[in-house]
Amino acid sequence: MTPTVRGRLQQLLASAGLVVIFAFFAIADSNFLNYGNVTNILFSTVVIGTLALGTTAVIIAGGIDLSIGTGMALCAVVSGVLIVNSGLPVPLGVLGAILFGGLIGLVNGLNVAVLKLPPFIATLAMMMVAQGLALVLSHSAPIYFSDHPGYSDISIGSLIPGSGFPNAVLVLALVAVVAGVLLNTTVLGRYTYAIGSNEDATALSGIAVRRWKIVIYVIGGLFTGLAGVMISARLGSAQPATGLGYELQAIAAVVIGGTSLSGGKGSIIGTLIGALIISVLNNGLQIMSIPQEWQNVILGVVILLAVYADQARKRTA
Amino acid sequence: MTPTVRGRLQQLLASAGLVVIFAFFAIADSNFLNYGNVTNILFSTVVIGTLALGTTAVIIAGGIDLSIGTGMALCAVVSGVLIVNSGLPVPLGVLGAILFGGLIGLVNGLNVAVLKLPPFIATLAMMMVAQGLALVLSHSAPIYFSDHPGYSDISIGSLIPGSGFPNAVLVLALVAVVAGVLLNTTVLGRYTYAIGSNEDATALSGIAVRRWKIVIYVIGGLFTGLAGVMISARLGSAQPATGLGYELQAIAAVVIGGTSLSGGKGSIIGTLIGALIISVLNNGLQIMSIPQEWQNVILGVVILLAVYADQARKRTA
Amino acid sequence: MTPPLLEVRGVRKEFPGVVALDEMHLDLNAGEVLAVVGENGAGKSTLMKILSGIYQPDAGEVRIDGEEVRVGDPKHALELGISIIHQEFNLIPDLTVAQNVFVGREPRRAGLFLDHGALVAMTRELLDRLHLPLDPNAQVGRLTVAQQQMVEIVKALSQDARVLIMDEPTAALNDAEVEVLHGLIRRFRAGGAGALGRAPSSAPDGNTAGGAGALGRAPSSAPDGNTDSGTGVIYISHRLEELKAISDRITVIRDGRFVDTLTTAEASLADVITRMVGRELPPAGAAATPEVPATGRPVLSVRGLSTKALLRDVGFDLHEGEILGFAGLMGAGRTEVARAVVGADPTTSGTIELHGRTVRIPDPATAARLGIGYLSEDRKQLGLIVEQTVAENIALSSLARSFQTAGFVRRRSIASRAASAIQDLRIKTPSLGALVRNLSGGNQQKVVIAKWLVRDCEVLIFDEPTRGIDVGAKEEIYRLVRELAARGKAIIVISSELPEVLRLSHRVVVMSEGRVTGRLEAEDATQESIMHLATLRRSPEAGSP
Amino acid sequence: GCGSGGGNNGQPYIAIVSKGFQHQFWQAVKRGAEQEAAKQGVRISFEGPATEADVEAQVTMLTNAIGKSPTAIAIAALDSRAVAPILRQAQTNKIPVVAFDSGVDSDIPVTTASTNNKAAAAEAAKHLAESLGGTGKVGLVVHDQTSKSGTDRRDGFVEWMRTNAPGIQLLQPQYGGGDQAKSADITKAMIAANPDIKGIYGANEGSAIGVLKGVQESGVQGIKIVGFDSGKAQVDAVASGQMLGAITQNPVGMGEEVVRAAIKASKGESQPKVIDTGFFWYDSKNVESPQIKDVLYQ
Ligand SMILES: Nc1ncnc2c1ncn2[C@@H]1O[C@H](COP(=O)(O)OP(=O)(O)OP(=O)(O)O)[C@@H](O)[C@H]1O
Ligand SMILES: Nc1ncnc2c1ncn2[C@@H]1O[C@H](COP(=O)(O)OP(=O)(O)OP(=O)(O)O)[C@@H](O)[C@H]1O
Ligand SMILES: [Mg+2]
Ligand SMILES: [Mg+2]
Repeated sequence: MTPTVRGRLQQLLASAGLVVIFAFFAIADSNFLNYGNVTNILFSTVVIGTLALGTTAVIIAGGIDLSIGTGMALCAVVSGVLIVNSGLPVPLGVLGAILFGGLIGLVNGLNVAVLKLPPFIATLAMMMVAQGLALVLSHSAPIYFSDHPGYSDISIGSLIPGSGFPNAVLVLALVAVVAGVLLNTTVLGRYTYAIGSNEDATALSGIAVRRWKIVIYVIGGLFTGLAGVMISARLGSAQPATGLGYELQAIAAVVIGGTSLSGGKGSIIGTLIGALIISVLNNGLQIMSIPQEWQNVILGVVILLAVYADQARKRTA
Repeated sequence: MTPTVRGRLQQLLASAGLVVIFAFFAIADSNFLNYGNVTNILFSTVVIGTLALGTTAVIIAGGIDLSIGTGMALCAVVSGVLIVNSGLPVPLGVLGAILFGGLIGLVNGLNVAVLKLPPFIATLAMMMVAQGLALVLSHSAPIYFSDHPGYSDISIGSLIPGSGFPNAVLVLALVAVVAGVLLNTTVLGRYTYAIGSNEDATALSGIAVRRWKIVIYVIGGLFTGLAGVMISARLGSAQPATGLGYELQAIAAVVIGGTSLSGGKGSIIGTLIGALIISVLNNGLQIMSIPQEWQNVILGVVILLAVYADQARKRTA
Repeated sequence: MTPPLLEVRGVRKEFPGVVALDEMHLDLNAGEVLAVVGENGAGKSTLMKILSGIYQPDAGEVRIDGEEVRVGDPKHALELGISIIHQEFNLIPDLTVAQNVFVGREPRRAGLFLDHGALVAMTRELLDRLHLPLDPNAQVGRLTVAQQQMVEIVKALSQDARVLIMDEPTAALNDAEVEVLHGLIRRFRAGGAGALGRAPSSAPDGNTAGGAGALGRAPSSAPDGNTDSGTGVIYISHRLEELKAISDRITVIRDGRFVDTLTTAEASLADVITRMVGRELPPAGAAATPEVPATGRPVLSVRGLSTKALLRDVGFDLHEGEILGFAGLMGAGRTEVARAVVGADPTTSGTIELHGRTVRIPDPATAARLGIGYLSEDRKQLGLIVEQTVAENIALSSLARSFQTAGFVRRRSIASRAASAIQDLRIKTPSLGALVRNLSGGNQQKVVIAKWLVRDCEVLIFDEPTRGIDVGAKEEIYRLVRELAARGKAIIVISSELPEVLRLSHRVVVMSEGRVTGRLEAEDATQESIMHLATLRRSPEAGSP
Repeated sequence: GCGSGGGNNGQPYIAIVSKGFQHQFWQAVKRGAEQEAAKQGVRISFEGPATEADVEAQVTMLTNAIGKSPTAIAIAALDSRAVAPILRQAQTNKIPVVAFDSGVDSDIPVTTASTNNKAAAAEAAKHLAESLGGTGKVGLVVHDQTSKSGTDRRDGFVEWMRTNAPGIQLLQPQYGGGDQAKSADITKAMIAANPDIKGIYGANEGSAIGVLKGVQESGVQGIKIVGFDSGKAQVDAVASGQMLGAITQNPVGMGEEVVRAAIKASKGESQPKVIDTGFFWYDSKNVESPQIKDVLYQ
């Protein structure tokens, strides 16, 4: 199967779980299925979704990136420093934050591809460094974009007037398309799958594995930067202490979406579905006002079932 | 190289990093190198160390266990429920908590080995479930062992009178030996390496891979249970809300110790050293009263360097 | 009249899109070596996987001593006394030779604890008895393909089986090693694994428990009674000339169907081949190697190449349109030369000149960019991405060069190019989209070759290019290699099959212990002259230059 | 328009979004709210993010709460400006909002039932300084360096010391995330680095217990400990004199106030803009007294 075909297949499979969960809540609670709430679900998927999309390629290439959570916070702070403290125009500040994410990715890439450090360690270290730097740069205090209303509009504004449909969701859709195209139709995508599937063979086939790995981490980093912009735009402030734990949720979304942590297999659509499964569950359980301690239990069990169903079909498929 | 030999080698290599870091602090700050503080360091290593030791085999076998953190909290609560609420004698309660850990491991093992779920997902789900159950069982309130002074002695008591040397450290040493023996001298250990190195080939050699995987997760779970006892004994109470994040630190200790997340390679000594590197760094940086946001940055960088040095030597070795 | 040791009756096996086996018959008598031959993709390995419990047949039955058995899984196969050497290795890279040989049958103390001393002693004893130069404590992942093949053989022999299945055990071996193996097989056929030796009396008490257990009789394995009724060997190979030497009878299969069973003594190679391919083939070695064009200037010259591990001062010239053969015993360093030249392994010294210009080659990517391609001897680990499709594998090396516009992959041109490559090499695959994992061993090898043909390098290094490839296809590949040379490509052929080296090469470089011990022109190159140079040992005083 | 979330058979429904839910403090607030709700016959839901750093999670919870179209919303904002847009949404949906614990700088909340963390921390500083005679090294173990409660309780303490007790030498504040074990390790390192340390302040329950454990484990005598919040371990330590004393707010009372205010707001009754739920210093002398007893949670 070509990556695309595989992707389409996984899409159908994984989506089944999503559909079932969605249908359940729609029947169970009248407040679930309405324009407003569905918009909320999509909206609450944006940040994790962006991180997950960016890290999908990294995981398919057989790597992992634990620094995306705190890295996101750092990029948010950078955006704040550029726009609020240094008074850069919003577009430039946004660009700067995204590029800074790319820089984080570059460092990760060099540590993994050149210094040959285990991705887990390299990015774990970066996770700590980013967390610290976010606090240092922000002097451990949130940076507020209150004087730059345009900034919040990146997330909560709405290009479609009166629709109340937040731009953030459009952004997510856009980056999903970009990620999908990159992974399914470009040489980079092919190499990503090849490296994750058998790095030695790929290298002996005359592919500059080292260079491509770095590129993959850099791209992941750019997504981290974007996620930093999206979350700070949503909150109207750069929160230096948030982010820890986001990496786990993002990776979970990727894996729930059928991407294998051992590399070589995975798809963007799967990741989107994985991210949606998580946020639909969170939203639905809260809408039904399930006691919070039970929400965790149910979340765990349902994810287990969803992935199991997915796998069972794959095997029969 | 036999696993043992490899283990010894890694020990030497990894320990180099530890020695350097330790020496640095000893020179840098006069308050670092004294009986009291070194005891502190060892003592603060106990919980993460126990978790790391237990999860080393799981990782060598090519798996991963994200549920050890919240699982530990759940086992602590179980211990509280048994001893405080149900009035069981302390030894029985402790045993019960440890066995309950084994039960958690059993469920993980079944999900991974029988349902063939990705270890990451299976144990991520268990992480959530355990977190929720801990709160449910404890009614979201700590359970205090105040009326069972004997319980705290498991951790902070001292068998060596007057030495002020806490039992917890002895426990850690003991379980380290047990883990080392299991991994290096038993059939279980051999199969752990074999499964992690090439699961299919191991199965084709007529080894009941599925059964052994379950065993490995169960043993990991027993260690989780013990960790639950050790932390609740130290705190004199079972804290249902703690635990999240411990899994990452434990896994980090394992990987810093030279165990490969792709399975087949690793050692107990390495894990011990990895855990010590982390706690020496934490302690040393605080002793030198480095501002905390910088502590993270330094921690990250030093871990990176330590692992890099380790690898560089391995390559030349 | 006792029933055959092993019988296969009307076995059928279907895979999505392929009928691998249909109406398959086979019987193996006690005390005989039965050769099974057929073209790539004929169904040999599939049949063996059924016998060893990896696949379940869709129809038909298997009998042992006349009794029908259902081989449930590999463990069950071992219990029935069937042990197999798979075409694709099933070794555990992070374990040592000793640990691999006895995995699942470790000598134990108190049931749970490993007896490391005994394990090593037993393995060493075994290796000595088999005259195999392997270190029991060597990590298998670091061995060469040939050495790994040896480990597989030792492991299988040590399992004290009644039926020993060998799926192309000699594909990666050279004649000397093949000889050793044949010796082993004869002794095995004669008296079963027991004949390979009793438990080392020197061995610690710990393991004398399992007397032949020293040779790994699994606790669960067949009762002693079995060996009385003798043992048999099923031997799969594409090196037809060796069948004469080792086999008693030859079963030929084609397209998953039983064709015929011949008695080796009475059959000629021609008979076998005709039945295999279903048509006459031109007599082997017909087309002679064309002369090197007079213009032949050196394309690649290597000087003083040394590596930390093995190579010492290796040098050679490769000319335009030349086919340069590399011969040597296992571990001689041929693969390492190739790996060093393309930058896959670090070198300690040496210069590489391309068209007279000195070049630095830090990695295979650079090598490929400079027009040097290396086809690895280890197709599964280093040659293929088995989880990807035939088309993806064939295109991999050439994506950036031939199959992209502005970074976007041109699927159609890949499809057409791959399709034609599949035709040229007669690769047997259900479709372009089939996973390489599901191809037969020989067809996988063809995919590796196709990949490099598509890449169209100026210098091509083939390491064991015909490993596991059937006679017909071999001729095809020889033809291709000659064509490439005729088109001015410079080609290195590393092969453990001397006939192959002799037939293809204009000149032959012979290596031993990491040094070049001789360079022979085609006319001076003979089995004898090569073996002489290949076995030259370093004299004590002659240290490294 | 009330769906099923809006209260079955018209029973009023109040959605409470707090700063956390696992910590004892928030559990106590929850208890108070539930008691009052039972008394008044209203239905409530009580939710909060896992950590006080999780601003986005809280914003999402608040959004979902509005999605349930409750009769009123109560919010303890982690970052008041981050929730402002959603509060405006609540306003347009005609859902009255009350704030608690820390204020929301916006005029949307009808009232704010809160306590002054800074003043409370200053009170703790005052008592510690007095018992130390105004001299000596003092360390701080704080649960969080960015959240409002964390910074207020740190700054309130530090500022009071700076202005009123020049003789006290303050060490770098350290942050233990409210994790008892981590806070204990930090405390021990602090003591090892400063053998002459005289007093340590723990800025919430987890930190305070951590400090207590740390001091006990280090075996050093005579270090004065002041804490924050209550909980059995802390109350016992105060009663037995192991801790000099601690500040408690009135979480149970706060919970009750929140529900009362929310009901009033839903009926449109007028009420003061600020309801001070107050804080109390308790030590071995007054810990048994009734008015302290019923502001402590065990
Ligand atoms: N797991 C599988 N899935 C799909 N098709 C398979 C699978 N295994 C084998 N086949 C197909 O079955 C046919 C027989 O394969 P097999 O490996 O038995 O050939 P073989 O005789 O061993 O060839 P070779 O000499 O190249 O090893 C081939 O066409 C192959 O593509
Ligand atoms: N990929 C590798 N990793 C580690 N060691 C290797 C590797 N390849 C070769 N070696 C070592 O180099 C020595 C020479 O092996 P090499 O494969 O080059 O010999 P060869 O002449 O190609 O013979 P053959 O390939 O038939 O074994 C072997 O002893 C082996 O231990
Ligand atoms: Mg085959
Ligand atoms: Mg070779």
